[in-house]
Amino acid sequence: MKPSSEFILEASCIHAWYGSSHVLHGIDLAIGRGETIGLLGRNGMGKSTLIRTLLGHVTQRDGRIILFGQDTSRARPHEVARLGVAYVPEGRGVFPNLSVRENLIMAARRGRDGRNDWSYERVLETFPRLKERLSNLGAQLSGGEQQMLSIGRALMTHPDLIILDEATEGLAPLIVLDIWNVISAIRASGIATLIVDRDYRKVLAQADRALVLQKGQVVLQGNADAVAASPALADYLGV
Amino acid sequence: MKPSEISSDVSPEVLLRGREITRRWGGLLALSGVSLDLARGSVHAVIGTNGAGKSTLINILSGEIPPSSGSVELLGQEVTGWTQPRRARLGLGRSYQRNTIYPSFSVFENCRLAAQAATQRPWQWWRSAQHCDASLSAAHDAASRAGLNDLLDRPAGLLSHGQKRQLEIAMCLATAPQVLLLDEPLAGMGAEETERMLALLAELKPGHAILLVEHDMDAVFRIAERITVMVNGAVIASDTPAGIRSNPQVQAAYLGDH
Amino acid sequence: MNPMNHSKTLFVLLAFAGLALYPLMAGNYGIDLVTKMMVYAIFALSLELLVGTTGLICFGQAAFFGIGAYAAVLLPAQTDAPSLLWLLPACVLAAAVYALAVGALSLRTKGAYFIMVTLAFAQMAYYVVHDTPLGGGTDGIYLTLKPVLGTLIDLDKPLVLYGFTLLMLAGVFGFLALLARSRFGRALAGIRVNEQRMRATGFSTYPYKLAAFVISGGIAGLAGFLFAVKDGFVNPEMMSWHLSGAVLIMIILGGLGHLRGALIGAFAFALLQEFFKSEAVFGDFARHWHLGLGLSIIASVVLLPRGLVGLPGQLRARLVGRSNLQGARHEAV
Amino acid sequence: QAPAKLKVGLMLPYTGTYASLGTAIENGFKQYVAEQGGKLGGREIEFVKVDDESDPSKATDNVNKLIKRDNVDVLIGSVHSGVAMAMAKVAKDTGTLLIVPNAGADAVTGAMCAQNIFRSSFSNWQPGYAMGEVVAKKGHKKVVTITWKYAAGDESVRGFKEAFEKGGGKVVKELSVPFPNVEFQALLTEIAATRPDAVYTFFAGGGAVKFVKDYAGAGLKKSIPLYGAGFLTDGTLEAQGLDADGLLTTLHYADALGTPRDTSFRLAYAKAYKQQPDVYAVQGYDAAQMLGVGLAAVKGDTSKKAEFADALHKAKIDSPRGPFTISRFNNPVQDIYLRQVTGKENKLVGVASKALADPGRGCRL
Amino acid sequence: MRSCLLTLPCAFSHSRKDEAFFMDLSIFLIQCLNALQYGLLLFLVASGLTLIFGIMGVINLAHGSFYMIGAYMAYALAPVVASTFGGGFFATLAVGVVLAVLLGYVLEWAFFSFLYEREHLQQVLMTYGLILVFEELRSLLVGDEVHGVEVPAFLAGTLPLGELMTYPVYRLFVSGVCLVLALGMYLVFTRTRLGMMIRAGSTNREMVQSLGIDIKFLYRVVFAAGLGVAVLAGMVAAPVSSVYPGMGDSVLIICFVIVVIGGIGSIRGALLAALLIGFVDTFGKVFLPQAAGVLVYVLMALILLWKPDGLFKAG
Ligand SMILES: Nc1ncnc2c1ncn2[C@@H]1O[C@H](COP(=O)(O)OP(=O)(O)OP(=O)(O)O)[C@@H](O)[C@H]1O
Ligand SMILES: Nc1ncnc2c1ncn2[C@@H]1O[C@H](COP(=O)(O)OP(=O)(O)OP(=O)(O)O)[C@@H](O)[C@H]1O
Ligand SMILES: [Mg+2]
Ligand SMILES: [Mg+2]
Repeated sequence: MKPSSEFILEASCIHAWYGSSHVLHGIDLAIGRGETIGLLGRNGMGKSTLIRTLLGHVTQRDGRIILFGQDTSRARPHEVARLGVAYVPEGRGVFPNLSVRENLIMAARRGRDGRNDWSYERVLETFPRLKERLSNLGAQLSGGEQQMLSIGRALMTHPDLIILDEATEGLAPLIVLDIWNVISAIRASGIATLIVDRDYRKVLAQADRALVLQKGQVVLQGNADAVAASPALADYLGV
Repeated sequence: MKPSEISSDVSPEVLLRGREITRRWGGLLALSGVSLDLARGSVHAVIGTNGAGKSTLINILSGEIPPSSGSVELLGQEVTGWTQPRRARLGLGRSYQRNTIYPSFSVFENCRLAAQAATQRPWQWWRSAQHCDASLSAAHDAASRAGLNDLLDRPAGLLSHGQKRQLEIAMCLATAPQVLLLDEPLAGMGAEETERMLALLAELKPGHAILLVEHDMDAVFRIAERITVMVNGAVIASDTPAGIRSNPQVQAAYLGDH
Repeated sequence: MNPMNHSKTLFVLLAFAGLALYPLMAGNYGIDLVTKMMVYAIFALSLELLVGTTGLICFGQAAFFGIGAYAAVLLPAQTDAPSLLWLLPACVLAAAVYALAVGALSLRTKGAYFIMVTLAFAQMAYYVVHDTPLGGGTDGIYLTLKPVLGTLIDLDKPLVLYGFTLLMLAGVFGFLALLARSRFGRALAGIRVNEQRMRATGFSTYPYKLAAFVISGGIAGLAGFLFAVKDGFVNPEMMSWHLSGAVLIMIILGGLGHLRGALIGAFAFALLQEFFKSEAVFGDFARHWHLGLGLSIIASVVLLPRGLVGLPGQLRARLVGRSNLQGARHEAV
Repeated sequence: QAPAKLKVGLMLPYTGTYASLGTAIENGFKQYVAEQGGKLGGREIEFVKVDDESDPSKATDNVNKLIKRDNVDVLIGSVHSGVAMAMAKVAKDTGTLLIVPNAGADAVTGAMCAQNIFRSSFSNWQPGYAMGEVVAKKGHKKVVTITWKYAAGDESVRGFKEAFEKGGGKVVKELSVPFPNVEFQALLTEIAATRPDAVYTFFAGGGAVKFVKDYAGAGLKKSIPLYGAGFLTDGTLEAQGLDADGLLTTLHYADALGTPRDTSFRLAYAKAYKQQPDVYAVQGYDAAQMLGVGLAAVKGDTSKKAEFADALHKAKIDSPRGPFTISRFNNPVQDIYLRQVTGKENKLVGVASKALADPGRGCRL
Repeated sequence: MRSCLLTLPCAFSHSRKDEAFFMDLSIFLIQCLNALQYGLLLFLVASGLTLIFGIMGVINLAHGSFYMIGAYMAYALAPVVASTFGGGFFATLAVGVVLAVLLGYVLEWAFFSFLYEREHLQQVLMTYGLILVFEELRSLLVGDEVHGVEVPAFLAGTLPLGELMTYPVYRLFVSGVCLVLALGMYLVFTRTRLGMMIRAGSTNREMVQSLGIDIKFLYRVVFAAGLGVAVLAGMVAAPVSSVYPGMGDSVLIICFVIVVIGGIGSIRGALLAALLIGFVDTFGKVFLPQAAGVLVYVLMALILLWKPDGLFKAG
């Protein structure tokens, strides 16, 4: 293990509950600077819950979360986000009553180190489809367009860690390709990523390390290659 | 007629037919003159770039929104002016790209209510809905086909995203439609569920006409008999999977290196 | 059946048994008061069918109530005591017919727009009786002869009226309870939760909603009829939005989505008013009873997220430990 | 042993628009009772109060509360006409003695009249009729009326029209504003366009304040004289400020009548309640007087209704407003004063109509 | 007047009627001015609700009470401000608005912050409770009398209008305030990122937070601003409307009507709706006095049946 100072996020012994149901059972997770982590598991195993817990959205939680050296175990979601975490949620989270342009610029900000490379123009270049729909409301977009918007919006906050929960859902193969390229580019620029995606092969190919969740517990983890090679993987993913 | 004969028929029975469907959103031409036939016993995939108009097409075929022009024919009847519920009762089922479930009901009740559409009897106000065996068994059947057997009592709103996607399909099946319009049924599903869903589609294929909108090309090429490719509201190709795979135009516009 | 359901049924049975026995120990005024509360309970039940079950927030329910009441006064000839046999159905029908017209139009809109359109139609009815001599204008008119049925049932007698109202309340409650379990009721619930999906699976939702609207209007008309008979006096204020609002408050206070909620809400609202208005308790400060009522309503919102019906569940959760509110908010059917 | 206490049920508005009126009536009533040493007709008085909220749809319940729960012997109320109508109905049915200390609905002592229903205030018709005579005498020919579209306004205008047209004038336009709307600008313009000789109006409370201010603001006060039923300037003068100065209104009371009776009443009231009495206080006071007269005649036995009524019909009530009698329809036969606003007071100008009696239309007594 | 309005050209063909026609025309123009001014006043009164209900999505029945609080502040604060700050109309307004914003901040914190996650109708119950409490506190603190509020001296004049009438300058001032407010609100909500965040918050609070925005604080501030605007409206309108018990109740419904007809969340829509109601009400009273009370509701029903999402869909 690398010394802890190199981790931008360290979470240990994370538990989470929805009401009385105990969903996460003591998960440890660490993300290094510029590292890409894959999070795998079947439907309903707790991937999104883990993410939402790290972000502070699940209030019934337990465990310790250190983000960029600060203890965010009990922090509120906006405080976590302000530290430099961007989130592309499953189901997109586009604001239906805001236009595409407004969705993009409403929360845009410079990175903590003053980065401003994901400008409005660059996002529109990356997703030309959005450019044609600038004045449409979020609710009027097609599913894929919403997904692009959600990713673009996240990029415009210039995070140090970006969390993508099923970010390629509903995107055309060519665009998916673009997204993976963007992820590579992000990684190259030193931004860490946490990826959940149904295309586990792609995830394992992109990620440095990977975790596999089963019923709220980490059942397999390690370098992406090792995980990919593990015979148990197929079992855990049900393939 | 035996099922095997249906699939080998040279001119299969067309269950749903869309003719020259056009739809405008303000200045945007979301669909321009799209025609397609859905035959019993086949899976017809519609693929295309984001915003090509696939969901809009499903919305028009199912009666959710009216077309700007064009016509729809269902089971041999002209249904362009029909409402969505009326089309559904005739045998058309659809799923949504964005989850459209009853979050506060249990998973089972979600399915049961969908199944109830076939036997509505609203005037029988004194009989409990739970006493309608037809809808109960249809609901059980649909839920287990979609792999939700362990979650029947869970409020649907508390499901994970993938589980909701499964429920979405289950509700579509529960109405026992002859024509299925599935809008990205595999999106959000894990590898295991994807396999299950493909098996389910294969199982449903005989006797049903299925329109499949999907971005998962592996799945599409595995299961579809015919593929229509749309770009910016227009059909650029409609062919067998092999033909589509080798179509350079499609590769450039949509598939990339797939 | 799970024990929860048993305790619900038990509660309702006990409540009705209590109401049936109540006259044995109450005086004239008590009977009057509880008759009024039962009328409000019927009225609240009618709105619960729309708001709690179908998800249609109607802000014009007082119009149907008022039409039922005005019909009870205007329809009979003033010379003979009218027969209950035709007057009651006629009043219900009058309200239902107006509900049909209002519903047919206003169901084209949704959400807050629906709220306001129903308000608009109620205000139209209000101004018809307020500004025209039809119903005696702002001064209102009297019901001189109370309806009878044979010689046995004479609604002029408070005790008979009490019994009759109780019967009607039980009938409405039973009817709505059956309705809620039926396929019709389930379809209404489905419409509340997700109308789009209902349509996609093959329910023509408009006729369903319209039917619910008409039934609700009719029941409100029944409540109005009973109110007019009880008071022997009707006034345009019976159709004002204040009353529509008050009945909405009752069912929210009681807890939406449960018939018991409407019942409890109507009684609780009236009892709270009685309590804070009581000079015996508050002395001269009783004239500021709005303050007490307002504060207790606020307290109920803060403490009872699911209304008064949710109280036992909350207490149970408190006893069991970790509160399960999040899960409990969803009705698992 | 002393006879049982007499229970008086006060059903008045204690919340909402008319709350201050309710309080004044109660104060007036209690003042008279206190002056009599807490006894009327030999019986000690006990009060029970109910807030009627000025809501007619709750009125029957509220009356029943007093009659059935508290077993009151006498009902006093209320301000709002619709509420009073509901009270009258119950009083008529149950035979409980009712004295209305404000509500002017003509029907209370008209179509709805009964042996046991009295009024200590006025009928809407009375001030209107009196003003009709005044305006006609002033030589105005063309008058526009404006009021809220509700029964009280209509009745007041009807009274005015009756007298004014009898006196040779003509009501050329009857304008009305939906109750309780207070946007008058459109109708003020309409008045300016019609150019009548004068305007007659019936508004009360917040509406009266706003109407008087708007009338002045629109500049009409300078060119077209405004006359009104007295409530236009009663309890509202402080709020109306200078805009009310000079207005002529008719009512059965004025601020400084200067009679010894009135002066002593006002002094006592101001001392007891730390505020100046108004017409509502007088009406409450007189309701108590009427009750006292009747009770004295029946020796405290409220069941003797005929004797009670008889005594009142014969009596002369020594009111601060000046003495008045009770018509056979149980409404006061009283002088209606013409008052003029000067320096935030309704100063007496003269008697507009002497011993004016409501015709009691529709009453079968 | 009626006949000539309906057949305007007739006036030109009969030259001897010219004088009457111009008289009618001037009256007609004055009525238009009345309608315009009333419409603007209505918008002013509804503006706080446009924020709290239209944009934040809180069903706020207590809006009338906030307005009432404003009017009573205009009445009760003026002498206090006069003695401490040396008075002045604008000083009173400023003090009132500051107090209102503080009150709004506290109210949101105490009574609303936990309601967003609940069923929407709970807000109805909460705000209903608040109406009762505010009305009763008013009665306890200030009493039940009707009061007038003086127009500040420098706005007290009148302008001549037509031959008989004059027009109070203060009414024009009120209209001016309304226009400034409408423009300001419009710009803030459509042109600034703050406005975008607030609108976004009404549909998806979790996502707004995920973007690093403290939605709780933001909504507390907007609620406070909404209350500030409502109170400002009450204070500005007080000299025109006077101050009386139950005044909040009387404006509540019309405010909802305005916000809803205009299209919930649209400031342009609310302004248009208010003007429309101003015209319908003004001319309704003149031409259709029998039905004047119901006209607004007929108008609302017609508009919503024609456009089920109001005149301007939010956006
Ligand atoms: N709001 C909630 N309340 C209660 N239970 C929930 C809630 N959300 C999710 N769950 C349950 O928690 C478990 C984990 O859900 P989670 O969304 O984390 O799964 P996931 O791994 O992201 O699945 P998917 O791949 O389908 O998105 C599931 O069994 C789900 O049913
Ligand atoms: N209500 C609407 N108003 C305006 N434009 C709309 C509306 N609904 C859809 N559109 C536009 O119509 C186009 C087609 O949308 P549609 O949802 O059919 O695309 P799609 O092919 O399903 O795309 P995806 O694969 O991304 O789901 C899109 O560009 C979308 O923005
Ligand atoms: Mg997930
Ligand atoms: Mg789509």
